[in-house]
Amino acid sequence: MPAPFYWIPLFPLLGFLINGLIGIRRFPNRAVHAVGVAAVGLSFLTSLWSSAALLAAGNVAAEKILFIWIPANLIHLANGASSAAFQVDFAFRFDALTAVMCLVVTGVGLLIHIYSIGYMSHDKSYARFFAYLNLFTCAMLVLVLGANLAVMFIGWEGVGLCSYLLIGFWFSKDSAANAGKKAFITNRVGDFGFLLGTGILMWFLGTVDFNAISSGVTQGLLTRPVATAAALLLFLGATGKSAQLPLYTWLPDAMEGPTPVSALIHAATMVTAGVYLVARLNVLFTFSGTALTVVALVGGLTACYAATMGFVQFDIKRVLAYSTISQIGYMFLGLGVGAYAAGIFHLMTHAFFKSLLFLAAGSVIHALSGEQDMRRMGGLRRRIPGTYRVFLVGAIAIAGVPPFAGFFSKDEILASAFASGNYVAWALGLTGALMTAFYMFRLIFMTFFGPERMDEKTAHHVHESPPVMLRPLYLLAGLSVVGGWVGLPAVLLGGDWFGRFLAPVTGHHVLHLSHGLELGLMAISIAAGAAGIAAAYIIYVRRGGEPARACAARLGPLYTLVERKYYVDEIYNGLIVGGCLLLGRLSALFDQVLIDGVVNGAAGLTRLVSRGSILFDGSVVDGAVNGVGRLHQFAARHVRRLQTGYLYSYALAVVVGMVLFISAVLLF
Amino acid sequence: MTILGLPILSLITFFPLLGMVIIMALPSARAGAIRWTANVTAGIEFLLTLLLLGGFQSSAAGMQFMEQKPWFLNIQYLMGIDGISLLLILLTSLLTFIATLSSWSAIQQRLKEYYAFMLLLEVGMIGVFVALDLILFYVFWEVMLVPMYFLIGIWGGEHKLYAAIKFFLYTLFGSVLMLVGILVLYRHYGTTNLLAMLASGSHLASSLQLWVFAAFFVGFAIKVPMFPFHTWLPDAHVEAPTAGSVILAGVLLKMGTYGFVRFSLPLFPEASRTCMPFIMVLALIAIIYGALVCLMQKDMKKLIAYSSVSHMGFVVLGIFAMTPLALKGAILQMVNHGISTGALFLIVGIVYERRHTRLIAEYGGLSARMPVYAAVFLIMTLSSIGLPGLNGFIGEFMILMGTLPINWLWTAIAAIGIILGAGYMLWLYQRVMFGKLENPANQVLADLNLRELCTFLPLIVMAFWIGLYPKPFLGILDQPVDNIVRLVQPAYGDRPVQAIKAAAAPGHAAPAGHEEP
Amino acid sequence: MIRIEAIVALGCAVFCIGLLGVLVRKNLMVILMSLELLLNGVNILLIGFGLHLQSVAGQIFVLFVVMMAVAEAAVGFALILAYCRHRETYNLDEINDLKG
Amino acid sequence: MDLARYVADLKYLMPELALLAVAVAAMFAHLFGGRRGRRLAGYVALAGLCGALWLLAVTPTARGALYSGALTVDAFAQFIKLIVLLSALLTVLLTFRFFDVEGLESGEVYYLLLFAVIGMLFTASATDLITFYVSFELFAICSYILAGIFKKEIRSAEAGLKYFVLGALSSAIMVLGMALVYGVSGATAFSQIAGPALQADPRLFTLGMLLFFVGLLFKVAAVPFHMWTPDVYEGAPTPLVAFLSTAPKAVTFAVFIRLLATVFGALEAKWTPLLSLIAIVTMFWGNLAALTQQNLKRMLAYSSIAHAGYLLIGLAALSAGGSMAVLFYLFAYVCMNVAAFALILTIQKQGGFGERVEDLNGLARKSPLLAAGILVVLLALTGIPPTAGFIGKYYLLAAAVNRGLYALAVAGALNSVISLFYYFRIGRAMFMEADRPDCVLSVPVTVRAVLLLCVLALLYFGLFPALLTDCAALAALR
Repeated sequence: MPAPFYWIPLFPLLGFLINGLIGIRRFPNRAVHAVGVAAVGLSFLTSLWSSAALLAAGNVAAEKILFIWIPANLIHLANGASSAAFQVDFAFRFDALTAVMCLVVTGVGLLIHIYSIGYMSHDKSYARFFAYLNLFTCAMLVLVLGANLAVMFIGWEGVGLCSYLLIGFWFSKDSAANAGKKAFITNRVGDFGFLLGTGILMWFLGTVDFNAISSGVTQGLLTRPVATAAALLLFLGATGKSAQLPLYTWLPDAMEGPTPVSALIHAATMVTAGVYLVARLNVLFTFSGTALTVVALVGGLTACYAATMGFVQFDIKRVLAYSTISQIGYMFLGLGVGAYAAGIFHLMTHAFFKSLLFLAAGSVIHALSGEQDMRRMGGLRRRIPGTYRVFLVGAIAIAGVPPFAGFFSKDEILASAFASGNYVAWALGLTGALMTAFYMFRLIFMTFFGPERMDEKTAHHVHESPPVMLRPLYLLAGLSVVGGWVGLPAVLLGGDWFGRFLAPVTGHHVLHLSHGLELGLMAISIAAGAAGIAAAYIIYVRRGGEPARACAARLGPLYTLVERKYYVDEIYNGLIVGGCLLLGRLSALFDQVLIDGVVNGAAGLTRLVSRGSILFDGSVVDGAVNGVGRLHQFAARHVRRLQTGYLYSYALAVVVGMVLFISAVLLF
Repeated sequence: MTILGLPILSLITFFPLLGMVIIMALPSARAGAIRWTANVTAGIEFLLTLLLLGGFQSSAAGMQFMEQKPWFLNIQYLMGIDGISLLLILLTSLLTFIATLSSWSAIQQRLKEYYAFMLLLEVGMIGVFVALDLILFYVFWEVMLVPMYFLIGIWGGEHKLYAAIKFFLYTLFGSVLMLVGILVLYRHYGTTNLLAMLASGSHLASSLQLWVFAAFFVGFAIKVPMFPFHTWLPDAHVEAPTAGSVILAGVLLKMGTYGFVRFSLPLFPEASRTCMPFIMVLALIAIIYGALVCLMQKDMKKLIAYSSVSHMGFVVLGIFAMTPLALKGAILQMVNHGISTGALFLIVGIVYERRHTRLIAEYGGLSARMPVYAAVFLIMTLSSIGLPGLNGFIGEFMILMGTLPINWLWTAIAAIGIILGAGYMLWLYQRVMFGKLENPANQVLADLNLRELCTFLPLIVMAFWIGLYPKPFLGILDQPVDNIVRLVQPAYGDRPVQAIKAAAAPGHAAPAGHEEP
Repeated sequence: MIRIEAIVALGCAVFCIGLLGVLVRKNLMVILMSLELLLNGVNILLIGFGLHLQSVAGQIFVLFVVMMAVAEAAVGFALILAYCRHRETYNLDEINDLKG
Repeated sequence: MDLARYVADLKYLMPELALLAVAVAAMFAHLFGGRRGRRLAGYVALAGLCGALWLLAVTPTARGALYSGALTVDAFAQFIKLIVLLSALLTVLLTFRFFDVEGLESGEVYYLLLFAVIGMLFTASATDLITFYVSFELFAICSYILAGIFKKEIRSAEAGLKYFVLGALSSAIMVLGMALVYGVSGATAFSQIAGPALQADPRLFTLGMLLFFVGLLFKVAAVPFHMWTPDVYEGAPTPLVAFLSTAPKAVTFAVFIRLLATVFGALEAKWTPLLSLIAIVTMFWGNLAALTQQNLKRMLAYSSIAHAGYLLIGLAALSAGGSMAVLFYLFAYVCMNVAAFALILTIQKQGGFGERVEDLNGLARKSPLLAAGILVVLLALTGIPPTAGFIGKYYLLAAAVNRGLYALAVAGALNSVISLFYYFRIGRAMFMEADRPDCVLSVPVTVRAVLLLCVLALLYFGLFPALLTDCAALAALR
């Protein structure tokens, strides 16, 4: 029997409905989180089942058309000769890529749900939180299961909506509400690209189904420029969702949301949707080489660019946010050099250790009763050992130290970059690796080492998180260690099982590197990681952060530039938001003038003329809007003046009229 | 199809008159009786329109439930509906019912006249959608003006008189020009029977056709309203009572676009094609301009009013793309706009009834006080910004996809409108619902009561239904839209259908048979 | 036998004098007389044409015109008197309560 | 033997003759009726008019002209007579209460009215210059007196005076025109004029036509011969204005059509542009002038000028359709105008009647049904369906379009928008303004009856115009 993979998103949806409609009113917390966790748990099990079935079926994609969403319509294709019956099915497809994503989403999601039980226990809108969380899971699953761009777009926007709701979960905080709006609208800018890209594919291929697109491309129905255009537009959407240059600014603000949200949505799953999109359309991107290069460069640049900002942040969650941006940059780098499997591989490992880091950070914040500034932390090593250990594991994993998960994925990406001959990308990647290691351990050292810098009250309250929060962390820590072994490269006697698994979707990507060179590269990347860690250790433990302050002082403006996030937010606000508002004001003004201006102008005149009937004002004014009103008053006034009341003037009118039209008729 | 021996279209058109007469007969003192009569009438009317679904064959090519009687001279009392009219009729009766229900406590003075006008208005609106003779159409078109004028003028806000006459004048101005246009058609065809005109297959001479098209265009464009003619809209919407705004936005605006679809495209194909770029540009201006103006509004109703300008811009865009996809999308979008904007006006009405102000600044943080209200508001906001899974998306998606093959640049510009749309709506939502509940006046606001919730439920259901499973709605549009496209673009659909080999999923194998020439 | 042109000229002259009278004079009585002149000018024309065309119709017409002229004159006087009962004036300049 | 036939032909003139008798009877009733003389005369007149209507219904239409071409009793004439009698009947109904309130004792008004009606009936079927002139003058002179009937009311006297002087002037000009027409053709019967005239001297013939038009255009109050209208309508007694603003117009348009169809048919090229121009100017002038009026009677006076403009469209585009349109519109026009003036008789304040727009404030609260009725009338005046006013306007515009006179049609259409401005000031006053205690609503049964009749007619013929359309089409000339 084929696995009912189309049930996967169903459970969280039910969970949402139950909690959202009834739970909010009636349920006690226990019932609420029981429903919430059970929903995700069930879909996790279903995902496992489906994946098993997939493997059993020899890794052949299964498809399920639930119903026809938008029925067929004849459209003329761009080639000018033929037309197509454009139809959108509400269809799900389950293949290797989807399997990986489903497992990540439901697996990590499950752990984070459990974690939230403890973390949110004191919040009054407990049910709302779990409802949203379930809704998000559902949307994310639709996103990864959708068999065509349109269905995917449902999930795509759905996750955007949920992040909007969850970022603004504490909506009475203006900063939270604003962050939510910012996230949504920035994503909309991406969707603009997504829609147009979809449109172009529809226009040239007459379909938006992923399989059809791939085979259409392989059948050469697209020219290279068109493919590039479509790919880049879709990539614009991806940058929006995955917080890449230039649309990354919303992610740091998104940290206004509760920490589990940051872990699930803004680290593990949603932000990687862009990566998934590119991997899903790999045929298209590969076909247009340009697009692929752009992806690689944007990824590499973002990786380094975001890392620099990670250096100078003091808010623990913001550091993690920037590291997320930069890690996703990595994934795009991987995709960009054609190593799609590697990108997804990193996506997975990143999901493990980044959610781990966020949750651990959450546990730290929990311990410090809401404190997020690392300058008021320190020395927590002894106070919360459990959290410290898992945090350390996560840091090591992200820093790319073998045999932790991060190492394998990151290394595979770097190797592929080098192999692809795109050395710029490789260099960027390497620098990124170094910086990552540095700021992550900067974070570790500032938080867990050195003197305690928090005030008495907080210091007094510091306490380890409850087991319900810690256990998921241990699990994630375990995954962060072993998670990478599924992709053990051939050179390390692994044989890249993960890559083979994804091969039906992404095509198998073999490195054309001698083993020696590959090992060498590995060594280099390890060295980079180690260097970063060492530097962090020297600066922040040996010298207690002195050199950092010194160099900050020396670099002065440069430092502030980085610290102020390169003023990008300010620029966007000034140019785009400000611009729109300005335009809006102008248009509104125009409308005002169009209406009210005439009101006032005409009303003045009218008062002179008419006996000031409002209606007449109204009518004349309104007439004036379409240009006749002034004529009306003018005429009305003069007509009245002509009606003198003197008999002889009337008689004159008669005679003159007579003469006039006699002459008119007889002479002409 | 007849009910109690009465032909159904005439019945549904004139049934509200019955309620109106009863209300007139009731003494003004008996408010309860009047309210009940009005609501029951509107309710029954809605059920009657539902009966249409029973006998309707979506596969039939022509008009259905035809009624034809000589009226005077060779002008006929000719009624009939196809899928397009059917959808709009259902929308009309539903919204009228909801609007009537929503006025239960909102309207306190001169009930008798209020409900009488309300029902008279419904007669006019339904009539416009069923009439197939141009003069009959014109009669209903005008009949509907008068009650609306009084609804705004008597129960409206502080500038009601100005707004009312402005609405009346604008629309009359447009429609008299249309009348002259109708007469010219009459001279050419010797009949005002739309079907006969189309059957005759002949068209006006190009130059004349352009003029007559222009005459009709002005009439319809003012109603839509399209960019240069939109200035009556904010006044009318803002000043009208809630129910008035709902009807105005939900139904009256659709009459313009319906006119385009039903008359302009089929009767003046050549002129339509000629003017297409010009109209498209106007539509794009409306989309962007309306959205920008929204950003600056301090008054909720005004904001939503301008958002209508933007949304109707999309509809016009889709109509004049003249491709099946875009046309269907546009027609569906009319319904969507009716649902979401109608609901949004109700939403504003809810708080207006409690606080008697529509200024956004007066509110903030209402979510804390009125969670259910917040949820409804959120759903409708999302439906209006076209979130996939809700109705708005289907329409916008189909319009954009259908317009792209005509001109990708227009599509791109229109897509910007979607971004802006999200901007102003979410901002509105944030300013009203989020933040701290500071204003003491809002501390005591009551959440939706059952009646109010009931007014929203059908709309919410529709929003999700159309968003998730629009097939039934699009299904009944297939035939009529196909006919129209064939009339306006005879060459359309003569190209071979290309199917992508192998990979195409089962769903794609089936080509749309009816669209093959 | 008088030439038709002469008669027409005479008739028109009388008519024009009457017209001028109506236009320029401000005294109601004079205007009334001018109105009579108008009709008489027409009468002259009618008789002239009748003679010229050898048809009696013209003269019959004249009889009726004269009759009507009398009636008009009578009514006119009555109305003028009715007005003067209110205001002791024949001057048109003072007769404009109704205007605008 | 001619005499026998003359006597026999009298059967076609029964309505006229009957009215003559009734008029005399009314005169005696008023002379010898003592204090109740006026009412008595009124009842007589009322009965007489009803009888005349009945006689009209039973009178057959004559084939060919009677009395050696002096009169023609065809369907066209009958239709016009119907309109005239209707307007007179409604007017008489309006007078009773009015004169009670205003305190006019003498009842000569009724037989004057009847004589005017007789004149009009004859005018309607006149087909000879002389008969036309005589009957035309008959009702003209009567209407001068009617306008000035209020001897103790200076405004009425002034109205009568102005009407008289200008009317006499214009009719003198018209006679001049007739004289010229006679001069070039040597005939007085309409049917025999055109041929010889065109041979003799088309130019002089045209001149004659134009002078002829002056008189007619004066009576229908077309610009620039409309000056008298507002003053006379404001000054004259309201119910009589209802009469003066409808019946004379109807008759004059009838003659106009007859002349254009028979006598001046050959000069169409000359008068079509002229009349189109006058129509356009008249419509705009009337409507624009009405915009600023506060006095209802004055406003309606200007509106009636505008309506004359609409009707002139039908003349300019004269054809079977055109004259049918005019006939239909005339009927509707009588109903709506009489009703409009009846409205003025429903509001009383300190002894007199409320003549200003604001006197109607809050009427909808005082009497919703009355307000609803008036609303219908306003819609008809503006030309909005479902009223006879719309159908009539539709026919007029259709006639214009069918003759290719698009500009005329557009102008007509636009004018109904302009007219909305002031008509709906009345609607606004009734429905949207606060009540005015000093204005008492008192609707005597007669006025109520008139309003009811008019509103019903307007609605019925708006919804089911077929009947009236057929009649008008049957009666239409050319």
